[in-house]
Amino acid sequence: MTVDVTPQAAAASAPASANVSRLAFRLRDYGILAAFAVIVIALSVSTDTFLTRGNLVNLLDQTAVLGLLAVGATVCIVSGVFDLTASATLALSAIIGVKIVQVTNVYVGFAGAVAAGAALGFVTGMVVTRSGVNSFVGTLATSLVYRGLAVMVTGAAIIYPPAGLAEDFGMLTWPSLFGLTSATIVFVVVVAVIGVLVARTTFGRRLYAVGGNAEAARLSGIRVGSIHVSAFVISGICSALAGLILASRAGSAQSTMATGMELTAIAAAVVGGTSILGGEGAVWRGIVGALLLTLIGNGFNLLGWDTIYQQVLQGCLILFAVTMDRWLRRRSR
Amino acid sequence: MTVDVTPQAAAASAPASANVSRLAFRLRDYGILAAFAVIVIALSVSTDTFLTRGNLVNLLDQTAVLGLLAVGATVCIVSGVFDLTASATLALSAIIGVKIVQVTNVYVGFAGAVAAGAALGFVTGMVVTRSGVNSFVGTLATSLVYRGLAVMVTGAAIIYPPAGLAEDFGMLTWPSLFGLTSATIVFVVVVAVIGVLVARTTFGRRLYAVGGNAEAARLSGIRVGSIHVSAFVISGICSALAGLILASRAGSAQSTMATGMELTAIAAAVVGGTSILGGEGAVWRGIVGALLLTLIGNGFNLLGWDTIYQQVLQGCLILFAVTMDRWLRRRSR
Amino acid sequence: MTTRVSRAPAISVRGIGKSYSGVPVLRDVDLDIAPGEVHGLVGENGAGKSTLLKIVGGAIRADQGTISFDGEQVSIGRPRDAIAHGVSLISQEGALVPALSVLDNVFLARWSHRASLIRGRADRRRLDELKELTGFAVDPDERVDRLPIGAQQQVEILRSLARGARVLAMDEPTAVLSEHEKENLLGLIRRLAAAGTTVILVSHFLDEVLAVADRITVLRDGALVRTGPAAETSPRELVAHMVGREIDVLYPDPSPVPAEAPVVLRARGLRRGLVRGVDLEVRAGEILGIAGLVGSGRTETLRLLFGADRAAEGVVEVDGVTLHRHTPRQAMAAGMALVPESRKEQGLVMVRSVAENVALSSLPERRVGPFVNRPGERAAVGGIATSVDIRAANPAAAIETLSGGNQQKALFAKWLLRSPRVLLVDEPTRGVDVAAKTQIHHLITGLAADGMAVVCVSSEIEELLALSHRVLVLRHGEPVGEYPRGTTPEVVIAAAFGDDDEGASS
Amino acid sequence: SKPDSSAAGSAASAAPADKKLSIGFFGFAKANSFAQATWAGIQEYANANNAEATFLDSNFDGPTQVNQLQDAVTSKRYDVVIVQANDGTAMVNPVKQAIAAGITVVVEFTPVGGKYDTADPQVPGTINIIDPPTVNGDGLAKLGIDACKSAGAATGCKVAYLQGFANYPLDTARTKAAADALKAGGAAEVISNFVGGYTPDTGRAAMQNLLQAHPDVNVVIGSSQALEGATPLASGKKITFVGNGGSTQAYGFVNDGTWYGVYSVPEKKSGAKAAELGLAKARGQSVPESTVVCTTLTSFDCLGTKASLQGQTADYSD
Ligand SMILES: Nc1ncnc2c1ncn2[C@@H]1O[C@H](COP(=O)(O)OP(=O)(O)OP(=O)(O)O)[C@@H](O)[C@H]1O
Ligand SMILES: Nc1ncnc2c1ncn2[C@@H]1O[C@H](COP(=O)(O)OP(=O)(O)OP(=O)(O)O)[C@@H](O)[C@H]1O
Ligand SMILES: [Mg+2]
Ligand SMILES: [Mg+2]
Repeated sequence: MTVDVTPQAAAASAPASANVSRLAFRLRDYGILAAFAVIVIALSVSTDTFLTRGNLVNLLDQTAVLGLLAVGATVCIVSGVFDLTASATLALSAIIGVKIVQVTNVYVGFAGAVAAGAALGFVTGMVVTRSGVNSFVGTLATSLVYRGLAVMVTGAAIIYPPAGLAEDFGMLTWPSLFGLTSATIVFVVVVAVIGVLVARTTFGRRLYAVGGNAEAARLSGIRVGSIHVSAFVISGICSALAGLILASRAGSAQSTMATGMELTAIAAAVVGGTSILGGEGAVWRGIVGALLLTLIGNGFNLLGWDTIYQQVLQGCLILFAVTMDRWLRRRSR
Repeated sequence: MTVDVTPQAAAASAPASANVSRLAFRLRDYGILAAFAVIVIALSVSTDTFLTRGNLVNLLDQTAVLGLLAVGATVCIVSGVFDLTASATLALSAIIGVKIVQVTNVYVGFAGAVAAGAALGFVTGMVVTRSGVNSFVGTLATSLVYRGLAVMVTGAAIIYPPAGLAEDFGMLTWPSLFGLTSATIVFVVVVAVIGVLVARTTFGRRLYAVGGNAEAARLSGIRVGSIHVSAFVISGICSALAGLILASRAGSAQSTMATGMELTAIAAAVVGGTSILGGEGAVWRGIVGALLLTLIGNGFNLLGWDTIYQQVLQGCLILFAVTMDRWLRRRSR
Repeated sequence: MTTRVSRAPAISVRGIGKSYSGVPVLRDVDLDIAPGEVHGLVGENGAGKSTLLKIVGGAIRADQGTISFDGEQVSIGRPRDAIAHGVSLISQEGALVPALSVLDNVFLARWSHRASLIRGRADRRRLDELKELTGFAVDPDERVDRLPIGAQQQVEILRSLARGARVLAMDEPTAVLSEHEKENLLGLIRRLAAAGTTVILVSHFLDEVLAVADRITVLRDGALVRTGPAAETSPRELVAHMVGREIDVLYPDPSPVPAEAPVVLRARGLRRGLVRGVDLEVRAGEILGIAGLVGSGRTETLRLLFGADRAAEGVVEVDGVTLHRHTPRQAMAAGMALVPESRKEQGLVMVRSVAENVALSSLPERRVGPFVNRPGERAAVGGIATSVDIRAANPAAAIETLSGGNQQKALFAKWLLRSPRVLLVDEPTRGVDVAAKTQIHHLITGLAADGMAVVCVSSEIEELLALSHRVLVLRHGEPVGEYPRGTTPEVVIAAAFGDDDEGASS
Repeated sequence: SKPDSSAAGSAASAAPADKKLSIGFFGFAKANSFAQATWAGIQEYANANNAEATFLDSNFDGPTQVNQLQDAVTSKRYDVVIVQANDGTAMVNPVKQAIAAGITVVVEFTPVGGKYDTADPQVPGTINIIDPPTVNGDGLAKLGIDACKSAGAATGCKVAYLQGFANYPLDTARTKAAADALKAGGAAEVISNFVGGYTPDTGRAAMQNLLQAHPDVNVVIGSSQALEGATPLASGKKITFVGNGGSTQAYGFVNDGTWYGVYSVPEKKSGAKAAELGLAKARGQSVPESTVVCTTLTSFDCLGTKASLQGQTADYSD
């Protein structure tokens, strides 16, 4: 592939080769999908339960929580920050949601939880941008604070919605459109909205600019701090929604919810092909990463292999997927 | 030494102001030590147990494992990679060590564990450099494989040295020079060796160059891949030593040892002031970070505060330390 | 021109001062620039030009002083403020977002949109107009980090034009442009100024500044030493003001190559990507210049020689040692050295110190066992730093705190420390001041006189012709001619364009 | 140098009966309702018996708990420590240090040491009041076999055992004990390669996958938290459950017949017993060094069914 800038060359050879190169350019970016497809096909062939409607519904339902967190992680990583508060924010906002349900109703509670997630994301963003500390350690410390607050708010106990509202509180587990669970619907809608936001809007472009070269972005008049804070707010909202799904499934909330899941979310984003260096990546990649990780676990169960081999094979499959992605990209250079 | 050859500048203002700036330049790099000192002083004043010989011996003993991992993490981060296999390598090499003890003796077993750590580090390095995959996800996948192998080797059970060797196997818990535990001595020696390696040797220079700008390093004739592999080997050795300390304390080894500690180690490195972007940082910073994290826990335990506030305060203290570090650096710009 | 002076100045700075760690880099600078004026800003490396420009552009904050636009005092603390006042800055370091396309970079933070949704097609049209205006040809969809450095510079220029700024502050915009593109840009600057845009131009090409500027300011050691109309100034005077004394800025003549000098570097059939079969031979003591347009494959040829990219075909021979599909390490072992064209990406480790960077490529030569011989290193770095005149407050300072030209000198010094057999230099004097440029020229000819073989790529055709014994012209990655010493620039440029399509770039 | 091991374990001098003693409880996590039940038992007993108790929260982290106990020995704050170990093998060393420092150590619920089939002390000098994981596994299997019978599938019964954490030695020991006992007890097929974890969400995912792979399963055994997530997926199917952990929710499911039974450790009683034994030993009395919780503190060996739980209330809720 050549990307000639000389007009003469462009006149001579560009049109044909440019089209070819454009295509290669497009294809090489989808290596991870190819890897994903390989695994899906392998599972479809080797089990007769994988490719059933029921299992696919389950798979999406199982992906919803991790997928939401992966979307939040992707937005943050693209903009050049890590959000290690994700799972703590998840727990604290779910707890706040339940607390609000206790005094009002389920809808207000859910809205309150999302608002709490956004507010916590905002606080995280302010802490990171104002202190000037690297986001990795800044959010790590903040996440300790949030977990601690969750413990304090709940008195280290499990909290429940009032008995009369318990059934409605579980609404995110109910089946909905096309037989998908409500949690899946929430997930899909959020992905679509944030996907468009990141890929198509000026805000999205700013996100990439800030993550790719913060100084260049600043020199172009972009408020780097605000963009980072916005990324944390989006991540906070995703976390809160993930927290509501978990709480709705459990019928309760507690301070230890989803411990450690922020890292699985980052892993999902990166497996999907988003660069941890920032400035590159996409929301759909986070989803593919989350699906891939979920799929591997799901597949194992369906194949009925002994758990003793599971981790080794999981590791190998992830390596396979990311290496395949990498090589497809490199070959077409 | 000044390279300034402009006669005017040199004659007029340079000497005095240069000295001042040299001093400021030096001081601003030690902000994290200042934060550390503040916390130490606060603890010494508010408890009468903190500044006792016994507690300091304990503190170092408690820091040994995290400190070793933090040194490994620092070396990797400086060279521009993450090693998320650290805790899995720890577990697997400790297990291999115990297996060797079972058929030979304690010394051969310990040496075997260290060799295993180095070999695992080498494998990790080869996987990462050959696949071309980002080290974050490459080592994440590799760590699953190592944990899985640890499960397979142990059959998911705890393994022990033979009864006759059990006592000797615990030798790293024995008191040694100056009343410090043997684990502490191992830790101090390793820190000193790796500290010198990184700060004073040509290998260290290459490490920084590769982490700071891999392409410039490559064009300067440095084998970037080998440097990365070496960093992983060093990290593997540190992990194996940390694993031996843990196994020696527990009198056994198992596949779940130190789960998640690779992240605490990275946190320690970063809290100490090593940039996750690579090319900057120092071994001593990793140690200070590990000491700081251990200290905060230790202080709490000694103060006897209600643990419900512990996490919140831990988070705040870490934020305080890194923000102080950051601000001291910025002010003197 | 007299009418301009009577109006309020477009920019007026008063008493601007700036220090880093107590060392002043700008002292009490006063400057007025009239609307529609092209103002040249010159000075030695490290004189403070970029710093002054960055202050006007809001990239950094001054310690003292005030800035007024159109007679109105403003507070500029952030780039946003400057942009709001119609100032657009092209900084010397470059400010591109690597993974974004040319299109997104040109309109960075100014994308056409409807209800926040990006309208790529509108931007594409705007870009086409700008390309027509400038004569630049860049692919709107290519990621900017895949572009050669000259094209990246074009993107930066397009961006600052896209903002329709009232004040254009350009820090060495022409440093990596070819002769032809330079001409285009200077013509454009004249047209913009005639239409009322104020331009501040920093450049080390004094003839270029003299040709386009209305007035010229000279900075020395952070102080303004002279401002005056360009028409009344000669290059000699400018240089005298810049360095504080009269110096000779003539190109040195390379010593003739002895007839019996052996061939040290030989390449046969180098091929990869755009480079479609390059053969060359350089004898000991000879300087071979490579000329061509931006994107003609000059940089790529040097990289293939050095093994920075692996050639698809072809062999390189150094002193009889044959290298095939070699690495930079093997090239270095065979005695080659490459001063790359991009100091930020390929040359320097920005976060490390000056001393570490300079010593990096010759680490094994100064060690005691595994340890770095630090006194030895200090002496070696100190020596070379003096001979190429690196001005750093402290060799332990991070190299990113050096001025652009001093970074370039450090990059050059790094490779000289190895005393190679074959020196490959790509734009060796990019961003270097007149005096230091002469110093580097003397160095190159001196090294050649001592028997080194040199291959030099430079977009500055005068420099290339003056330094080289022979000039090889590349077009579309193929050698199209070789010219002996004494050939005129016109001939070489014509060859670079190809007779058939001269001027087709507009 | 090797320490003189004879010095260790030097018996603590007995505290006078009227001295107020202090207890440190090193529980799994404050945010864990099970540990809260233990804590309630300890606190009640301590308050009634001239002692005060403190909960040290390790938040499920093994190394943190090790440091906490070490620091407690340094600060000499507690006369009695009750250890609910996150990582039984890692706690061996600090427990030895505590014993050497003359502190009375009670090991509660999980063993300190790596043997999972005994309630005997694995560190000399400790008092153990535990529920050995293999005993737990056997009990779950017994309930599982009974559940098969109650479901009318005494022969050809397909039982799924959802593991806790995958490949954790303690879980592995329990899983193996349960799976072996289920096979021995006549289950036609035992599926033990699904990981149910300890939260409703992980249980839900495991159950989804289980139903996909084995739609004909008869009995599902797993942690009560996991089964809470799994149960709604079985509505309308002929599947019954056996939970591990006697929470309020588990009792509810058993009482309304959704679950066949629950393995229910009387955790509050166990906490109180731990405090009782610890204080007694610190005051110079002699106490049994090993107590199996289920046989000692319940009349039904922790095997809770609708019948045996009649009149009982749960100690905690999930
Ligand atoms: N961030 C910084 N920290 C410390 N010193 C700095 C920093 N930035 C610039 N300097 C110093 O300020 C002085 C002026 O630098 P500046 O970049 O303005 O020079 P310049 O005139 O643009 O030179 P050049 O022609 O080489 O680009 C130099 O001595 C440089 O080392
Ligand atoms: N990473 C890349 N991907 C695709 N094409 C590239 C890449 N790097 C360079 N090219 C193309 O190869 C050609 C040769 O570039 P090269 O840098 O050698 O030219 P040059 O004559 O040195 O120009 P310049 O002065 O801009 O560096 C250019 O036309 C460029 O478009
Ligand atoms: Mg400059
Ligand atoms: Mg070039």
